[in-house]
Amino acid sequence: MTVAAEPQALNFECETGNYHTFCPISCVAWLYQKIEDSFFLVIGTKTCGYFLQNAMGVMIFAEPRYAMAELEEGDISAQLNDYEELRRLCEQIKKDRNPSVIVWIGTCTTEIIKMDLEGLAPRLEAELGIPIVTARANGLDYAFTQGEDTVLAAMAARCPEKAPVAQEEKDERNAISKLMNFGRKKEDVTVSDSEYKDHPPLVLFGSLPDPVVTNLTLELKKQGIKVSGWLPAKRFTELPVLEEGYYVAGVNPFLSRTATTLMRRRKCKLIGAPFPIGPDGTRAWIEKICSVFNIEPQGLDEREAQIWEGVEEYVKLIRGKSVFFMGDNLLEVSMARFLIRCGMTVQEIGIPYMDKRYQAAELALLEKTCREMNSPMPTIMEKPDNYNQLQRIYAQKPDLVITGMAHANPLEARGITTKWSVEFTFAQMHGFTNSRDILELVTRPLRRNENLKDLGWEKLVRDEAIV
Amino acid sequence: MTVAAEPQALNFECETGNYHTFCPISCVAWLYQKIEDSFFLVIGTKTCGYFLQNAMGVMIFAEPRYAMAELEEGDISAQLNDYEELRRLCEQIKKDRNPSVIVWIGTCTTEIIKMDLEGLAPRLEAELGIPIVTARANGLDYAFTQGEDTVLAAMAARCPEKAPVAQEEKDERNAISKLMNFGRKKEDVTVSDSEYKDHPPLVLFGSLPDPVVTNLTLELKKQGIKVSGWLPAKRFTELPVLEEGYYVAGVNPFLSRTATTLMRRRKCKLIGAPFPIGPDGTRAWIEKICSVFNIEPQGLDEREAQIWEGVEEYVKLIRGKSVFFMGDNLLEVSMARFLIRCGMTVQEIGIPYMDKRYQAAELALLEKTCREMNSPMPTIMEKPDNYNQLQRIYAQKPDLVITGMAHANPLEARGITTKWSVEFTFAQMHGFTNSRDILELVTRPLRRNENLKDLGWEKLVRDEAIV
Amino acid sequence: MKLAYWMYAAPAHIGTLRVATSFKNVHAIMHAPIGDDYFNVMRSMLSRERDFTPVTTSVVDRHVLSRGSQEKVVDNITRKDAEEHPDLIVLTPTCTSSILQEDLANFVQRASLEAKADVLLADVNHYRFNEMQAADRTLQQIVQFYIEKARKKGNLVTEKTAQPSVNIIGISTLAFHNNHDCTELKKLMGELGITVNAIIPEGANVDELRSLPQAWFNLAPYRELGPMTTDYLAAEFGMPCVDITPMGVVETARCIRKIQTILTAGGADVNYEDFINEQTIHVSQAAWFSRSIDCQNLTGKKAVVYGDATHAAAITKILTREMGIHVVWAGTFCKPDEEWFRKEVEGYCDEVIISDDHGLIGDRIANSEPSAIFGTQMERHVGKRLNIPTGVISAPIHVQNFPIGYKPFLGYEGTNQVVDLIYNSFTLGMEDHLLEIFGGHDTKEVITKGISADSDLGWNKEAQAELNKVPGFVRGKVKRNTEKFARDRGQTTITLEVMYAAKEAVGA
Amino acid sequence: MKLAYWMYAAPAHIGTLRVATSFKNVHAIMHAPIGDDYFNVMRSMLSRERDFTPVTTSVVDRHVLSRGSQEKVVDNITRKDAEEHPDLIVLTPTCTSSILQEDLANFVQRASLEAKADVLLADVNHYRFNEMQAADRTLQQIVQFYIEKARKKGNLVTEKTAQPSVNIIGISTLAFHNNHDCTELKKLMGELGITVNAIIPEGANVDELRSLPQAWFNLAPYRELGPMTTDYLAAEFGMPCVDITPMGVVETARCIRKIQTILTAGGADVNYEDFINEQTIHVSQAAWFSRSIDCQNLTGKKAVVYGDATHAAAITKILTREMGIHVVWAGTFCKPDEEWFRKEVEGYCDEVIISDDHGLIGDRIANSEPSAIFGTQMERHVGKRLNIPTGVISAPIHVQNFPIGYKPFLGYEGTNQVVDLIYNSFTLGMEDHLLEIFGGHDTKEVITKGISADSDLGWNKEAQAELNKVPGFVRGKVKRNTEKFARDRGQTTITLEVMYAAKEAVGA
Repeated sequence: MTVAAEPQALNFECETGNYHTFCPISCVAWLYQKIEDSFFLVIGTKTCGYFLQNAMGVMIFAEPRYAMAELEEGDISAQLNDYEELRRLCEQIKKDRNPSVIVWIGTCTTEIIKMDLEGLAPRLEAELGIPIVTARANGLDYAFTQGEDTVLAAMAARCPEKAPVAQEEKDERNAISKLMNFGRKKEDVTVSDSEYKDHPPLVLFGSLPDPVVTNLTLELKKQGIKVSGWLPAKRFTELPVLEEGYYVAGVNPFLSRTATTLMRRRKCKLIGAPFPIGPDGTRAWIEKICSVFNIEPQGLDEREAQIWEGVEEYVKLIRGKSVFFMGDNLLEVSMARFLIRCGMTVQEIGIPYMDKRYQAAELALLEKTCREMNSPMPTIMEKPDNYNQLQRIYAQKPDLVITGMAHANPLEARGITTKWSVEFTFAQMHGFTNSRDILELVTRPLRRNENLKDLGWEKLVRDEAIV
Repeated sequence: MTVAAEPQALNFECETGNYHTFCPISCVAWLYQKIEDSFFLVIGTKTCGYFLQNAMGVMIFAEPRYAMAELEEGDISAQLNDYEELRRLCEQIKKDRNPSVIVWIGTCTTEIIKMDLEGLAPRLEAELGIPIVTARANGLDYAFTQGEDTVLAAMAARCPEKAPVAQEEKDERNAISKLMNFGRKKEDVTVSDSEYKDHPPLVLFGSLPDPVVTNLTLELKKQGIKVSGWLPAKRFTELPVLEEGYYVAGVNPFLSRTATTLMRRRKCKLIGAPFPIGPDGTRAWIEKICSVFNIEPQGLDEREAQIWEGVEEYVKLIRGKSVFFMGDNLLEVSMARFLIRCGMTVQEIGIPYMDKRYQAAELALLEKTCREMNSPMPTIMEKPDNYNQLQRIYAQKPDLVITGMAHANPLEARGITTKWSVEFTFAQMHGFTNSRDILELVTRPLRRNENLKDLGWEKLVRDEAIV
Repeated sequence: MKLAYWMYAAPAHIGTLRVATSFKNVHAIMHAPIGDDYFNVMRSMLSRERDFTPVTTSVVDRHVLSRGSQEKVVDNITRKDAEEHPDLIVLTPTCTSSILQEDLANFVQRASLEAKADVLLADVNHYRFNEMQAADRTLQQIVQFYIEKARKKGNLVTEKTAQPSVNIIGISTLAFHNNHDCTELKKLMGELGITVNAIIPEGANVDELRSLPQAWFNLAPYRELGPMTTDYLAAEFGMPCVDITPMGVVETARCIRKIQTILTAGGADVNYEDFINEQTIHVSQAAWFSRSIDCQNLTGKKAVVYGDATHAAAITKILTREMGIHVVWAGTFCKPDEEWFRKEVEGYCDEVIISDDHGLIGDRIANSEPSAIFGTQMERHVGKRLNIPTGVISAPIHVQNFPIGYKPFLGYEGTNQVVDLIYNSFTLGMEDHLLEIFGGHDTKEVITKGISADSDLGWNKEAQAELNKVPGFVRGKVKRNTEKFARDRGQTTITLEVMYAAKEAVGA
Repeated sequence: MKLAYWMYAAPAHIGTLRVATSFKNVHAIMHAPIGDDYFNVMRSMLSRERDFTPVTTSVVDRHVLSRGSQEKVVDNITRKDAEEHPDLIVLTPTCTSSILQEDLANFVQRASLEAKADVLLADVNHYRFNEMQAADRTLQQIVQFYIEKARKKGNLVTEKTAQPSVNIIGISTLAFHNNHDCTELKKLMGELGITVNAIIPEGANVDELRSLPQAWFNLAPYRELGPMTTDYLAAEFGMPCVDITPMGVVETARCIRKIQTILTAGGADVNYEDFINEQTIHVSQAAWFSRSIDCQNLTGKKAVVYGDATHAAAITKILTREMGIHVVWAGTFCKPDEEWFRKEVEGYCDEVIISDDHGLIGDRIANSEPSAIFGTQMERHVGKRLNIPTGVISAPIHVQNFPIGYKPFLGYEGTNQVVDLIYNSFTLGMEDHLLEIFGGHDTKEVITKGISADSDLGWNKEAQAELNKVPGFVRGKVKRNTEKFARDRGQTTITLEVMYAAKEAVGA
């Protein structure tokens, strides 16, 4: 599909909200791995438990560091005492695993029966001697990746308020800088500190795999910017210090609630930047942070150009092709902006929830990118209606549909190339280095279907009246 | 089948020799495991190699300590120099594995092309600096288990002639007594030596799994008899000393050539005893050794009775039932004698080769057992003809046929219960303790078919004219 | 509350949706929050469905919570009615939304006035019923609805077909090997000269349901889905039901003989004995395998069996009766079927375990030290951890339970597939053991048990050395039996002599 | 001499005996020493034959060696003739006895005078032919013998059948999944409206051979057994031959189209395009699987393929063309078929390896670090050692290649079975990887490569720590690619910066 239309302004729409996405409790699957001394207890029904067991791709093989507190009829009908029940389960968890923190994940059911998790937690925390963090990752209010947002917002409240005074303690706390200086002598570390420019403390938020954390931390270090800590850290006991006036920047587009909490409750200053996804986004993210700290960014032009050069083999597979986001993980705007920069046309950006303030810089970059690439401005469809979207897909015939798992196979059977959005949630996609990984995923279905093209197996369903 | 006939004398017959059994090179499969510092090189054709690969039940998964020297057309037509070829292969083996000994296993082909292995070996041994033992385990002269006989006979020549003088060396050589005294202080060992009666040195021959070696050694120790060594030992470097006049006793019925070599070439005195298979055989074997050394055996009555008591649950499954040995591994006479003692009737003892001198004591015990059990004397059929045997089996309808692998499935399909003879070759069956294992194997098909009896699946082939 | 890591049975609404989406042209409306709609993902991803799953969520969100969902549910029903023209729309809540206690029956009634389709509220208690019970109930409910509707309209078909005919009841989507089982059952009925009148729910139109009574009998191979429907049809029309699962050679024959009895009673002149014999002895390879040498070596080996009631019972009987394998215990997570299950496996195993606690099942497996496990995907992973080979014989379903190649569990080809499963479980386990003995794999580690208390008894060095010579896969057993023997005799140190004595006395 | 641990092809006499014993009522006499007769054991144990294998050894022993075997061989032939009344007796030596260079042809002639059966000496050079070549030759020899005999007797049937008909040539005992392949081919021919005139050698009577010429064409699915016979029939009677192996959706369609061309030329009005389309898209699940999401994730994964010529070539094409999997190299041990093999796989793999040296194949697998292996039982064990999942696609045969359940490789059900094999190889491998990542198995060890030179480059601590975070199953690849990148740039120490640069540049 070749579209030569003039770019207009971004178009925001909202549909019925009848779309498929994963439950926000999904976030335990990556957060329990990220925070190595944690235990996640999802308080909900059999429906929640069966979801965790089936949808995560990996079954609960042994006993991971998360479990269900399965509500039974007695719990629902309030015949049982919530506190006593939770105490019994948490004592068991303490005995079996001895975690540094237990995170209670509230669900739709705890909302509906109005279980007072925030009220119960402090009492049990005091009785048990283990921090208990509560997060309402329910499907009534949130979609899929927003589960992480609820957890990080709750954890933000647990970050220490003051930097410890003693140097030793600081060393212990600041695990990242330790990693960076690993194996160096004390003198070196001091020298190394001088590599950094003088700037107010910066804390980044968003859960990323460790290699990506290291990578982004290093990118900022190249600009003389020191990352004081990450929320979340590898261990609950290493949560970053958050003093009033600290700067914070997010790495994920779905963390608006965490951002708000950091600003309102911890009085931090939010750096509103595009997200470090794709070479363009990563560059803009670094530039924005530099600009806040009045630092002149060094070598970003070359760095970005070099990355683009390295991924050209992939980019040429998608340049000029069209893509349709049905909406699933809230990474859609950043992904769309990056793919437009790659030369794709975006037909629609479905997205479960659009926080225009938190994503303001990203939306601005999207608009700018469309203009620069002479690409039509896509419609951003908040709370989409999957049925309506399918009609639009049949009509617009995109070269690629990025969609949740429920629709991928049926679309493929109808000759429409798809990629699961869920994979991007789990992939390492942030920063310059991982741009290749995004493109590896995006191009895979195209490469695959290119492979199969000659076999003439386009339509794998019987003729049907497409309604 | 109830037979009330008076026992007569044993009846020896001989047929056409058209029977199935494994090639004698099979022995490498257990000997390479037994002698841990050895490497076995089978010099033969693709036919030999494919046999080793397929018939042993386990494929050559990685690279075990045996291999084929596969003869190719150039070797057969004598265009290649045997010595050079063998040197090339053995150098490779030395380089890859560095064994303490390389055992050359001659095959039918080396016999036919008259490859002078015995002539080539000393020269290469000198050049390579590794002992090379040659054994003619060929199918022209031998059957299945006799392969071990050819190897042990060849190894007998390599046993040291004189006991080393220094105590240290002796300790090192006598691995068995070391095991027995493991962990004791020097004084204890001396004390322990005094547990033994004074008798001439005794060496046992026959390859048995280590636990069985320990077991039989202990049984003799109970009678005050010290086993000076075993042929083979766990390591080639620990071969037992054989001085003229030493006593030797075999544990396997197929070792007549080894026995002869020990008597004629090493001037040892052979103790001709029944073989230590079954409680009756084990007892007779110990008694015979005791009697040679003028030792009054202690507690054997109780010991045997106790074993019989322990296996009664099995014995009652076979008492009164009939068994037919088609002949395969030369363990047939000992097995038959034991099963008659258990109350079975033996209809025929097929056996590839019958050395009446070496097996004299066993045959005598068989006759005695038949008389005592009031069981008819079985025919011992040397070099049987399988076709004729099948006709006799159809006619006599034994409750159990012990047979090689080629006939087991077809017999089962015709409603005739079978047990593979090969399993006895690999099982731990010697001594008092292992009597249970023999019976576990013997009764398994009976127990299984008893299980299936009610299902009415007796005959699993279509009607055929049984000719 | 229950601390749960793993569930064997899905929640009730999954059962309802499995039945609803098995029918052709039936749409389900799920009254539930975002995220509860993962049934669509399961159906699309696990069973690789080419079509969109006909389930639409009427989303319960904060807004609905505060104001009620009536308009939304009714709107969604009428919208789908207009968009998809289904014959039937089934409305179901989930565990979550059922707590709201909204008057869904009333919504259904209101929507019915406007919709062309029939509209039905699945009548299931979401906290008392599990997946299987809900599926069974929903099928019965739909059948009853259409029988009654036809009766009212006067187009119910109750006259029997001229030739013997059958309704196959209980084949559904997202069930364990059901598609292949169904093919095999159709083939079997064809060979028996029996016309298949209907297969429900998979692939059936709801309009077919009014003709169910014309079949001579119902065949309900699974305990988990069908019995309520066949009971209903028996009560209403006196239709006989064959509820013998034709799994394994013996039970397949028993199932066919039961069919023969029914047909004979109905006036048909059939004798299936020759067919049974020919299939058993010559077409299926299972009876021959049982008698063959390969299987002889399985005699007396220990196995444990765990799964849904149907499969666990059938596999237990096959192992014990057809293969002479020793089933140490057989268990099921289908607690409501406890009585039936105990009766079925009585005499075929040492012990029966009824539990859906996967931790307990794992512990019991570790303690039993079987040579093979036949269980669910969960037990397969327990087996992996304990290094015990496992064959998967039952739901919970997993993408591996939707093989593309033909792998039925029922009927005569099913007997072959089951033999392969059993044989490969034992022999691939055996292969690993042989590798260990023969040292083929240099990286192979000895087997360590996950759960096994260390011993209070001392082993002297000789005995320890001897124990180490015992192959890994029986070492645990030898160790325990020897220690038990020693303990019974008040001995505190295990020597070589004690070891041999134990072996002689108890076969340790 | 050759130092050999493992052979892919059996000796020649095994090939001859496979063909002889595949026929009904043919007896083979093997002139060989005791112990060379293990063919009977293989047939009985591996393929669980219910009948006695009709092979009798005329034993070569010391006595025969010194005096010659003439009387014994002739006696054995005539004895079996009398005892078993076979139609044909085939005499073969083994590698061993062939050296004796006795005039076996003369013995056969003498025995023929007395025996009622035909007597034939298998004409094979036991040092130049392997199993496959010998089988191919023996089948051709027997066919030629009976064609010529019929011609002499005047009862050769050369007139074509009225309806299209086929001879299926090359189905034999102790071959890889042949029994199920044969069932599938018969089904396929039935669906195409083609009568099966004969299937040889398995289950055929030698008397049928004189009617071979009446078929419209020959179908020879395997390179390893059949081509000599079809060449002979083409030369004698101008019979066309379809030698396209119908394995995989694409090649099955190509095979059917070739058949269509032949039938059309013969005057039949057939058009199989609709059949092909229906099978491809709706009956077989393979084309759909190729397009499904499951398979999408296999795109670009690396595999190696090794086996006999037929299976290795077919699987290579399926992996590359139908699934988008990257075949790094494809190989075969069928050295005489090198030219054919290279042509078949050209463009479907990066490299071709023709070798029967299992050590070399193992090394090449270790160096290629594929995500999956498709090979023989030997490669399965290599895969076990290297922790790479393996699917077995080819002889040498093993008891596992005689599954009891239906598992053809050919035809449309074959396409399903092959998909399962491929998919399970990758995903079960993936499962282990996921377990490693998610830490489900506490006992799981990291993967170590058997063959992999240690690096000359230093990794500093940060880089080493970072490398350790990379999942085990790609760690080797990341390590090597990063080191190559560093070496190319003359760097001796690998730092985090070098790692990232390598990833950015080459995707390490």
